[in-house]
Amino acid sequence: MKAGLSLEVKNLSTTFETPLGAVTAVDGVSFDVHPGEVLGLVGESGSGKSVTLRSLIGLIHPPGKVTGQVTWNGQDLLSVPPGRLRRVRGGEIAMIFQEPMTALNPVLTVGLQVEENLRAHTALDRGQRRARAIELFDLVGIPDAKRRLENYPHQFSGGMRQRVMIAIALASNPKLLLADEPTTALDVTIQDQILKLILSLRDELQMGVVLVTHDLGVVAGTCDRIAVMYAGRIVESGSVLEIFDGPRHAYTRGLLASVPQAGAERGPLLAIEGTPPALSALPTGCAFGPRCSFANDACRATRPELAEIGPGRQVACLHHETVAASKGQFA
Amino acid sequence: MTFALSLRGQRRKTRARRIPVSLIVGGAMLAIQLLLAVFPSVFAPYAPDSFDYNALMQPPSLAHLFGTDNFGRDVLSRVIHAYSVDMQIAFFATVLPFLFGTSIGAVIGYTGGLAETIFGRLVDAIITFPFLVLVIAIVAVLGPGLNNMYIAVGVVDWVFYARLAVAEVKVQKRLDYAEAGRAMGYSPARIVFRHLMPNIITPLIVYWMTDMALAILLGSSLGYLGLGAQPPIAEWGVQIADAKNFMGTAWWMSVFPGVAIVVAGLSFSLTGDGVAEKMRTRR
Amino acid sequence: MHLLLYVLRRIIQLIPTLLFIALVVFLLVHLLPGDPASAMLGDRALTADVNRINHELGLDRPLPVQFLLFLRNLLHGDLGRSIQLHQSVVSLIEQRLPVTILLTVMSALVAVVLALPLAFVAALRRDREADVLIRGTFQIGLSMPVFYIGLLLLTFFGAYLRWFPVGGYGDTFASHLYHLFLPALTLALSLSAVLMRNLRQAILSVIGAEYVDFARAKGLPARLVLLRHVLRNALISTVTLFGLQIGTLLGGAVVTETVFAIPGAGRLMIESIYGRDYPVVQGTTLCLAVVVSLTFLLTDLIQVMLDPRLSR
Amino acid sequence: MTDPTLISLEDVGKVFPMNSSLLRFMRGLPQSRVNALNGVTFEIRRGETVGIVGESGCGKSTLARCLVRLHDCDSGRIRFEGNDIAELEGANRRQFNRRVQMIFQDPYSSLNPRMRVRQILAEALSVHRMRPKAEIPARIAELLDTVRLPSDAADKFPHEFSGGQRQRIGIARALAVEPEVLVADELVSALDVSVQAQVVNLLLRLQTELGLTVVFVAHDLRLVRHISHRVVVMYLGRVVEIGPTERIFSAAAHPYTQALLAAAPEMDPRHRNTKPAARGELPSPLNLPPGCAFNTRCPLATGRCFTERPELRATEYGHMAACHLVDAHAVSA
Repeated sequence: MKAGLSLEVKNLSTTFETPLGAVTAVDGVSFDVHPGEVLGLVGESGSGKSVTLRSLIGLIHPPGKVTGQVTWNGQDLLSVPPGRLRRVRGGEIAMIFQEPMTALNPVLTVGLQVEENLRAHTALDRGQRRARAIELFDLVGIPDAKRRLENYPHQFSGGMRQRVMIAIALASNPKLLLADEPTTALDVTIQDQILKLILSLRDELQMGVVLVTHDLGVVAGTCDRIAVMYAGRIVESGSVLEIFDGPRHAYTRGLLASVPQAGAERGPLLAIEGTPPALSALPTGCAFGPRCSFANDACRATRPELAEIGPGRQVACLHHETVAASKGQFA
Repeated sequence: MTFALSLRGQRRKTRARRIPVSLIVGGAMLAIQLLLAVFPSVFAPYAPDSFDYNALMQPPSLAHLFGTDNFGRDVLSRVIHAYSVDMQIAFFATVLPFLFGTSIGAVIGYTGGLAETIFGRLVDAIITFPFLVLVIAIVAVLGPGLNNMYIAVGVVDWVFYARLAVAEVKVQKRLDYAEAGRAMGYSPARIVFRHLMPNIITPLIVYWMTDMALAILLGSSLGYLGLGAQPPIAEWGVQIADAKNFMGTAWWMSVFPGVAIVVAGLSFSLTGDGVAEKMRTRR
Repeated sequence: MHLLLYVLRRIIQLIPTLLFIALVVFLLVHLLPGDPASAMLGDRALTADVNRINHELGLDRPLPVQFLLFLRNLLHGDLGRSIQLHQSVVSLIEQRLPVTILLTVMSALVAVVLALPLAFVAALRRDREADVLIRGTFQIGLSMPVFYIGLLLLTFFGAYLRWFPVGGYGDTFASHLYHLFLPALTLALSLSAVLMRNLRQAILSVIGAEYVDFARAKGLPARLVLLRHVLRNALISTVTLFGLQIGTLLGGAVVTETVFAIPGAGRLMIESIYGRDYPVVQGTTLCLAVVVSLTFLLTDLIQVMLDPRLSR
Repeated sequence: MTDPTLISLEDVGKVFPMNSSLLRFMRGLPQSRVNALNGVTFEIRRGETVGIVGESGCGKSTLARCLVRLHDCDSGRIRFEGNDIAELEGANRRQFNRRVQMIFQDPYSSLNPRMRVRQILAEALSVHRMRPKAEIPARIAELLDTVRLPSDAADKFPHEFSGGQRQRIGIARALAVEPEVLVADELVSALDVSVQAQVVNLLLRLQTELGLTVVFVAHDLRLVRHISHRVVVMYLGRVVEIGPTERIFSAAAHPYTQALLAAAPEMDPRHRNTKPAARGELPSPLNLPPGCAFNTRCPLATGRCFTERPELRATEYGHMAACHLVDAHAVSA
C-alpha cells in the first residue's frame, strides 16, 4: 500500500471582481485533509464551500482571484506552473460534481471520457486503457461495462451517471477526492448507494476525501471530521462526533436543531431567523451576528477569529462556552 | 452556481436604475433619425427633387455638404428625405407582423396540441423559402412599390415572431407561476396576456429591433433592384442604384446614402442589445 | 444504424414540405390581379393573345385541376416555357442554377473560414480590445445591405485596384472561382457576422459549463479541452443557425448576381421579373426553395453527428 | 357530524404519452407512454396532514397536480366532498379552485417576476371576489402579517426577496382566497436547512390556526414524519403503503418503505451501516416489470411477486401495504 498524501490549506481566499466591487466568496480558510479521511465541508448556499473546493485545484474562472497556500506533496498548488498543476489535477487529486448530467460532456461517449483521463495521466496504450476503463466501471458497479463504454451520458440513469463520473475521476488512482455535493441531485436510495461506494473506495484506495454538502444527514453518515462554513469562513471544525454532540458555534447549533428529530413531531422546529447575508453586504463583526440569539455588542464590534479550543477542535465564536452550555435546552 | 445565488443580493440594489450605455446611445440615435424622418423639410437645405443643371455631380462643398448627384439634386437633402421613406419601411413592414405574430404565437404556444403541430409544419415549410426570394417573387407578381412590399413582407414575417413567441411561451407556461395561475382558476386569456406576455415580450421586442434593421436592408435592396420605392422618390437604395455608375467618379453620391443605411441599422441593433441587456439584469 | 433511420425519417418529412413549396409557387402566379396572361402581356395585349396564353398555361380550368396539372408537369420535369427567352424553364435553370450553387458554397466556405477563428479570439478575449474590434467590425458589416457591400468591393478591388474582374463568370472552372471570389466575399460578410456572433456566445456559455470544468479537473491539456469539449459542443447551435441562414444566403445571391452581372439563377429571376416572364419566376423560386430544403437536410445530419442526443 | 372524508381518490390513473414517432408507427410498435399514476386509491380527511413520499418518478408531483386539477386524470376519479372534480363546471369549478390551493416548489419561478407582491395578492382577491375593492389593501396587509412578512413587502418585486420569503409570498397568495385544502409540492426542498425550519413552522401554525387540510408532498422523510398525521408511500405511480405516520416510521410493512427508511441518512454519527439499503435502480417507467413493480430491487421477492401484482391490503386498522409478503389482518371496522 502506497503512503497517502496530506493536503494542507492555509489562509485560502477567493475574491471575485464584479462591476460593483470585489466580493470575497472564501475568506481566509485553513484546513487539512489526511489520507483515508473524509472531511466534510458543510454550509448553506453562498457559504463558499463549493468555491473553496474549486479554488484548491485552480478551477476558478477569470474574474476570480485565489490567494493563500494549498500544499500538496511538498508544493503550493496555487503557484506551481500550469503543466505541473495539470498533472496533479485528475492524476493525484480528482474532483466529482453535483450534477452528473451537466458534468459529463453530452456529445462524447463515456468510454472516451474515461480514456482521455488515462491518456493524460498514464503511459497505458490503447488496449490497456480500454481494459482499465472496463475495470473501473466494474469497480464502481456499472453492469455490462464493455457495452456501456460506447454509450453517451444521456443513456444512463442519474445514479449510473454519478457512478460514471466517479469512474472517470478514479481513473488514475487519485490520492485525494474532492466531491462537490455528489448526491444532492439523487434520490435517497441512490444517494445511499453512492455514499457507500465513495466510502468503500476510500478504504480500498486509501484516498482522502473532501465532501462538500449541505445535508447534515450525509455528514453524520459519512464524514470523519467536519468544517462548518458560513459567509465564506469556517466557523467551527472538529470531529463529527464532537460537533454533533456539542456544537460550540451558534450557527452550527441552529443548523443541527433545525433538522426535525423523531419524537418531537408537529412541534415547532428551532429555526434560525433571517437569511444568510449577501457576500457584498456582510455585517460588521461576526457575520452570523444579526441572526444569532447569543450576539451582543462585542459580536457586532469585532469579528471572532477561528480559535483552537481543544485538540483538533476550533470555533470562531465569542460565546462558544455559553453556546455549549445552553445545549441542553433543545436536545 | 452557489456563487451566483449569493450575488443575487447585491444585484438587487443597483439593478433598476442602471440603463445600459447601448440603450442610451442607440435610443438617442434613433430619436434623432425619427426627427429627421418626421420633419425632413425642416432639416433638409433643399427640396429632394429640385434639379440644378448648373451643379451636376458637385463634390461636397459648403453649399452642398454631401455634394450633388447627376441631376444636380442635393445629396444631403435626398438622404434626409429618404429617412421618411426608410424609417417608414422599418416600422410599417414590421409592426403588424410583430403584433399579430406575437399574439397568435402566444396563444398557439399556450394551447399546444394540434394547433402547435400544424403551426410547426407551416414554419418548417415557410423557412425553406429564402425570405428575400419570396418577397421578391411576391412583389414581382403584385407589382413594384412600397405597399406591395409591406404585403409581401407581412405575409411571411409574422411567422418568425410567432415562432419565437411559441418557443418562449412553451418555456414560461411550464414555470410554476403560470401553473399557480391555473391552479388559482384564472382564465387562459388572463394567464396568456397578463402573466405570460410580460415575461416573453423582451426577446420579441429585441427581435423586432433586429427586424426593423433588416427591413431597412430589405427595403433598400428592393429599391436598388427597382422593386421597392420608385424613383424619383428619395430612398437610400434608389439613390445608390442611381449612383452605381458613378462609384469611382462621384463617390459622394453612393457613400452618404450607404452610411445612412449603416447608421440606421446600427441604431436599431444597439437599441435591441440595450433592451436585452436591461432586461437581463432585471431577472 | 440510427443515423440511417434518421435520414429516412427526414426524407419522409421532406415530402409535405416540397408539396407546400409547389403549392406556394403555384399560387404565386394566381395572386396576380386580373388574369395572369394580361398581366404578363401588359395593358395593350390583344384579347386573342390573352386567351391563347391562358389556354396554353391551362389557366382557363378550375384552380385545383390546374394545381394537379402543375404537379404532374413538375414530376415530369416540366416547368413550362419562358415567354421571353423561348426556352424551357428547366433548361434555363439547368444552365443557371449551378452558378448560384457554386457562389453559395464558396461564400459559405469563406464565411466559416472567417467566423471560426475570429469567434474563438473574441470569446477568449471577451470584452477586451480584440473582442470589441471584431464585434464592432462585424456589426457594421451586418448593417450594410449586400448590394452595397458588393458595390464597394467591386469599386475598390475590381475597378480601382483591378485585382479581380468587375463581373461575369469566366469559362474554365479556375476562372469561375476567380470571377466568383468578390461576389462570394460580399455574400460571406454578413453570414460570417451572424455565425461569429452566435459561435462566440455559444463558446462563452459552453466554457462556463460544468463538463468543461470537469474536463479541466481531469487535468487535460488546454488545447484538448478547447477543441474536444468546448468547440464541438458550441458548434451544435452554430450549425443549426448556419442551416437557417442558407435561405438568407440564397436571397443575397440573387442581389449579388445582379450587382456583379453573374449569369446565375438569381439574376435570371430578377431579369424575368423585369420582363414579366412569370414561368421563369415560378421556376427559379421553386428551385431555390428546394435547394434550401435539401440544405436543411444536410445541416440536420451534421447536427445529429455532432450531437448523439438527437438521433433516437 | 359531517363526513370526515374531504377528498377521495378512486383508482386514479394518469398517462403521459411520449413523443410518438412515425417510424414507430410504421414498424407497428405501440406508441410509448408513461403511466405516471396507476390505480391510486386513498382518502384525505378534513383537517389532517397527509404526507406523500417517494422518489423521483413515483408520481407524487403528478398526484398533487391532479388534486388541484392542473392535470385531469385519465381514469378513475377524484371526489371533493363527494363530487367528481372532473365534472365541476363554471361557478362550481371556480369554487373548487378557490377551496383547494397549491403551493409550489421553486421559490424562483412560482411568482410572476413582472408583478409586485401587491398585484399578485390583489389579483387573487379580486378574481375570486374575496373582498370589495376598498378592503383589498387592508386584506393584503393582513395576509403579509399572517405569513410574517414586513408590510413594505407589498410594493416589491419577487426578485427582491430571498427564497424563504418567496415561499411565504406563495403561501400568502394561496391563503388570500381562504382555502380549505393546501397542496404543498416540495414546499421547502429548494430552501436552505435553516430557512426550511422557518417555513415548516409557519405551515404548522397556519394549519392549526385556520383548520386547514394539508397534502404535503416531499421526498424528505424527516420532514414528512415531522408534519404529517398520515403518510402515503408511492413507488412508480402506485401507492405501496399507507398508514399513520408513527406506524409507517416504526413498523413499515412494505420492503420498499423499509429500504427508503434505511437509506435516509440518520442524524447520529454513531449509527452507520456500510451496506446500501436498496440495490439496483428504478426500472424505466416505459417498461415496467410484470407483477410487483419493486420486484427488481426487492431482497425478498419470490415467484409470485414476478407474476401477480399485489393489491393494497390492510395489515391493521388504517395501515395498508401492497405486498404479497405482508400478512393481512382481519380488520373490524
